[in-house]
Amino acid sequence: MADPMKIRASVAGESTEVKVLMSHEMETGQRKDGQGAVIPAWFIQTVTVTHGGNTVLAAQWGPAVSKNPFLSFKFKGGAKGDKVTITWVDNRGDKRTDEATIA
Amino acid sequence: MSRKRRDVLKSGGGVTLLALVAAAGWLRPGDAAAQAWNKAAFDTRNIGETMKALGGGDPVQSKDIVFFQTPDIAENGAVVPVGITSNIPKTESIAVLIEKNPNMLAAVFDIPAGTEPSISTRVKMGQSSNIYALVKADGKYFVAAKDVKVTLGGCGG
Amino acid sequence: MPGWRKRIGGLRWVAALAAAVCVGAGPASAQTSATDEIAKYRAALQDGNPAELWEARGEGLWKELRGPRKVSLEQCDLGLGAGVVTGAYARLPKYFADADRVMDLETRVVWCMVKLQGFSEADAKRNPFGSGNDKKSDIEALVAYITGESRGVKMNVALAHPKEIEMYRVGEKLFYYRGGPHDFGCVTCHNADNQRIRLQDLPNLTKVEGAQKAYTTWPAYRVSQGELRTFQWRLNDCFRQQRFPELEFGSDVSIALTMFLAKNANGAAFDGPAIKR
Amino acid sequence: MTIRRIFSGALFATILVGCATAPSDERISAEAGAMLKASFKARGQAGLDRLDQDDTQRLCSELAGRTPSKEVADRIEKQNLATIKYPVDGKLSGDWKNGERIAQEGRGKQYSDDPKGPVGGNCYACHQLAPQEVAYGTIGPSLYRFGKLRGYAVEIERYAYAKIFNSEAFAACSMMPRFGHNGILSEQQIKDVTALLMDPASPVNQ
Repeated sequence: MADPMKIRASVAGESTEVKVLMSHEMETGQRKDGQGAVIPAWFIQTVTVTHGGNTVLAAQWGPAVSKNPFLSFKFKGGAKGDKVTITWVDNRGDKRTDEATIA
Repeated sequence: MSRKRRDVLKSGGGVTLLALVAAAGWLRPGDAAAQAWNKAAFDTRNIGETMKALGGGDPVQSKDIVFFQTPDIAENGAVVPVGITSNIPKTESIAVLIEKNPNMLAAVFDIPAGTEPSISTRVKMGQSSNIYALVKADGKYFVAAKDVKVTLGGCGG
Repeated sequence: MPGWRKRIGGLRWVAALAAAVCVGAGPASAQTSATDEIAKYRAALQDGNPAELWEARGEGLWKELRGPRKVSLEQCDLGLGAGVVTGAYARLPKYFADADRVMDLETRVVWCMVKLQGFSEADAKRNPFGSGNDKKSDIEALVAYITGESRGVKMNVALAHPKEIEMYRVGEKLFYYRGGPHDFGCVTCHNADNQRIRLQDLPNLTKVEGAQKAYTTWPAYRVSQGELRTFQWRLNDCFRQQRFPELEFGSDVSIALTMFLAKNANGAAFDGPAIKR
Repeated sequence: MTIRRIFSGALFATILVGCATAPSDERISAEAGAMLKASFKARGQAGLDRLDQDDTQRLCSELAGRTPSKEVADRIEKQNLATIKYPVDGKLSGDWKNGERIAQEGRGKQYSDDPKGPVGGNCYACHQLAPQEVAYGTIGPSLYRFGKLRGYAVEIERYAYAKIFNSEAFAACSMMPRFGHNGILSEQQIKDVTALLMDPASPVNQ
């Protein structure tokens, strides 16, 4: 199973900033191994960030997003102590959900 | 802003746009179906194909799309920071495209109402190339470009 | 026909954009600003360092009951007493009486895995440098966690025990040792100020400032590899590029050079794990 | 502050406390030599014989970064000058386009490299050459307009060839590899790099 995400969420004024690091190979499917065989593509395809049941960001990614992806954005309406939940799903169907408390 | 994007997509990029968008499955925030991955769009190999797959027509160049934390020179193409802010009202989504990558589309971010139209992430670049920031706002498409040079490493890898 | 028109239109705007971004980017201006631009690139990466993923995994490994004896590493003595992690890295390498040897962090972690958890030495050292998801290195993760617990602590490596002094002096000799088909040694790239290889700045490791800047920013997440790399890795890969044979993990040469550089970095606050090209 | 000063401080402190007699420099050198043998393993094309030093490497290492005395410098330069082999066909320059590729290529001789090649000179790692390449290093001097500034005389061409072949013949304890002497680059490759420096049509001379 994939390693947990590292999520930071902090509120300043009415804006909550979310920064997340995900542990993922993001293999392009274009590289070859030492024997010349193509390493199959393996990458996160969708990312969903929710707060209080509402989606605050939805993303679709291709394999051009860097290994161990980083994402940062801001949304309005978060309060200290609220939970932010992030889910990713990759092209193998692996999935991971983690949450963080807004600081 | 309405959560039902379809209602908003009326005028703008031509008569067929609404149909194309619906067919292409351009992200709809807050909708579970948004989590279907748009294979057609990610498989495209040039900007024309990408636009078609995303359901857009010719985007309009816009000075209201701003790159931040995006370097002119990247020390390594495996990790190129890209930050994009759209100052265009009713921004619905932001896409990152890399002109000279085998598949141009790197990422699409759907921006629901209440989320700032500004994202920061990191992408791979096989070689020096333009990065395009494609913004869909109020059903119309806008674009800005930034040239990023990728340099070689030192002692022979 | 509409489709055809669209494609032409697409090409037209692509060309227009390409022309727009080319203005004012002649070779001369590109050259003078290259270093500044690389500095901006590095600054942009500081925002989120994937090394944190290794730190988190390493903390888990430190506390987990593992090995044939099913115990955690929490009683491991990294030099400041059993179980003390905070600040320990800033005092390494050091002489450990129980092993009668000067040890760096990696060697000490292996020691604890063997003595506390009951791993064989071969098993403990099996995978010092990870590669992707299928070959994650426990040592890299543990080192990320332990070094992270010294962030902000001033480097304070002692030359007290005769073996520590000897290690330092041998390390200095090795720093200047040139060999192989290219006549390379550490000294080739790290003996002068303000030099760079391609566009990468080379710290002058014969000066305090250079040693401090370099040593306090390892381990680091290397974006070129998508891996967290330790100081043992840094030395191993320097020797590869020097065209030497392979430096063995935890070998005395690796510890002597680490001692030389760590001691020279004394006084500077440790700032790792960092993020680097 | 230099490292030498810190160390002498530490040594001084040790003597004051009187807890150890400092080992001699010879003993430390012997220790370093023994440690080297025990700390490396042969891998790929890099055998343990690469740890053995020739006279030049040994003398330069002993200097510990200092400039050699005139006596040592003369000895090193004389020895290395004698190794230079000029092309039998008398042609010193080849194709600058190949020379540019060789100057860009960083691989060769590492245990991770394919012994069948490619092998390059990696000139851009340390030198500025063609102005189009902005990612150049500064360990060596800029070679931009090498021929244009010095003139395209055969003596200069001969110097360029010889310097690439064996840099130690002209600057004792130079950081530059001895590309010909140590068999890193072939005669043709050295000719091609010479052309990169000396051909009036080379981008280096524009």
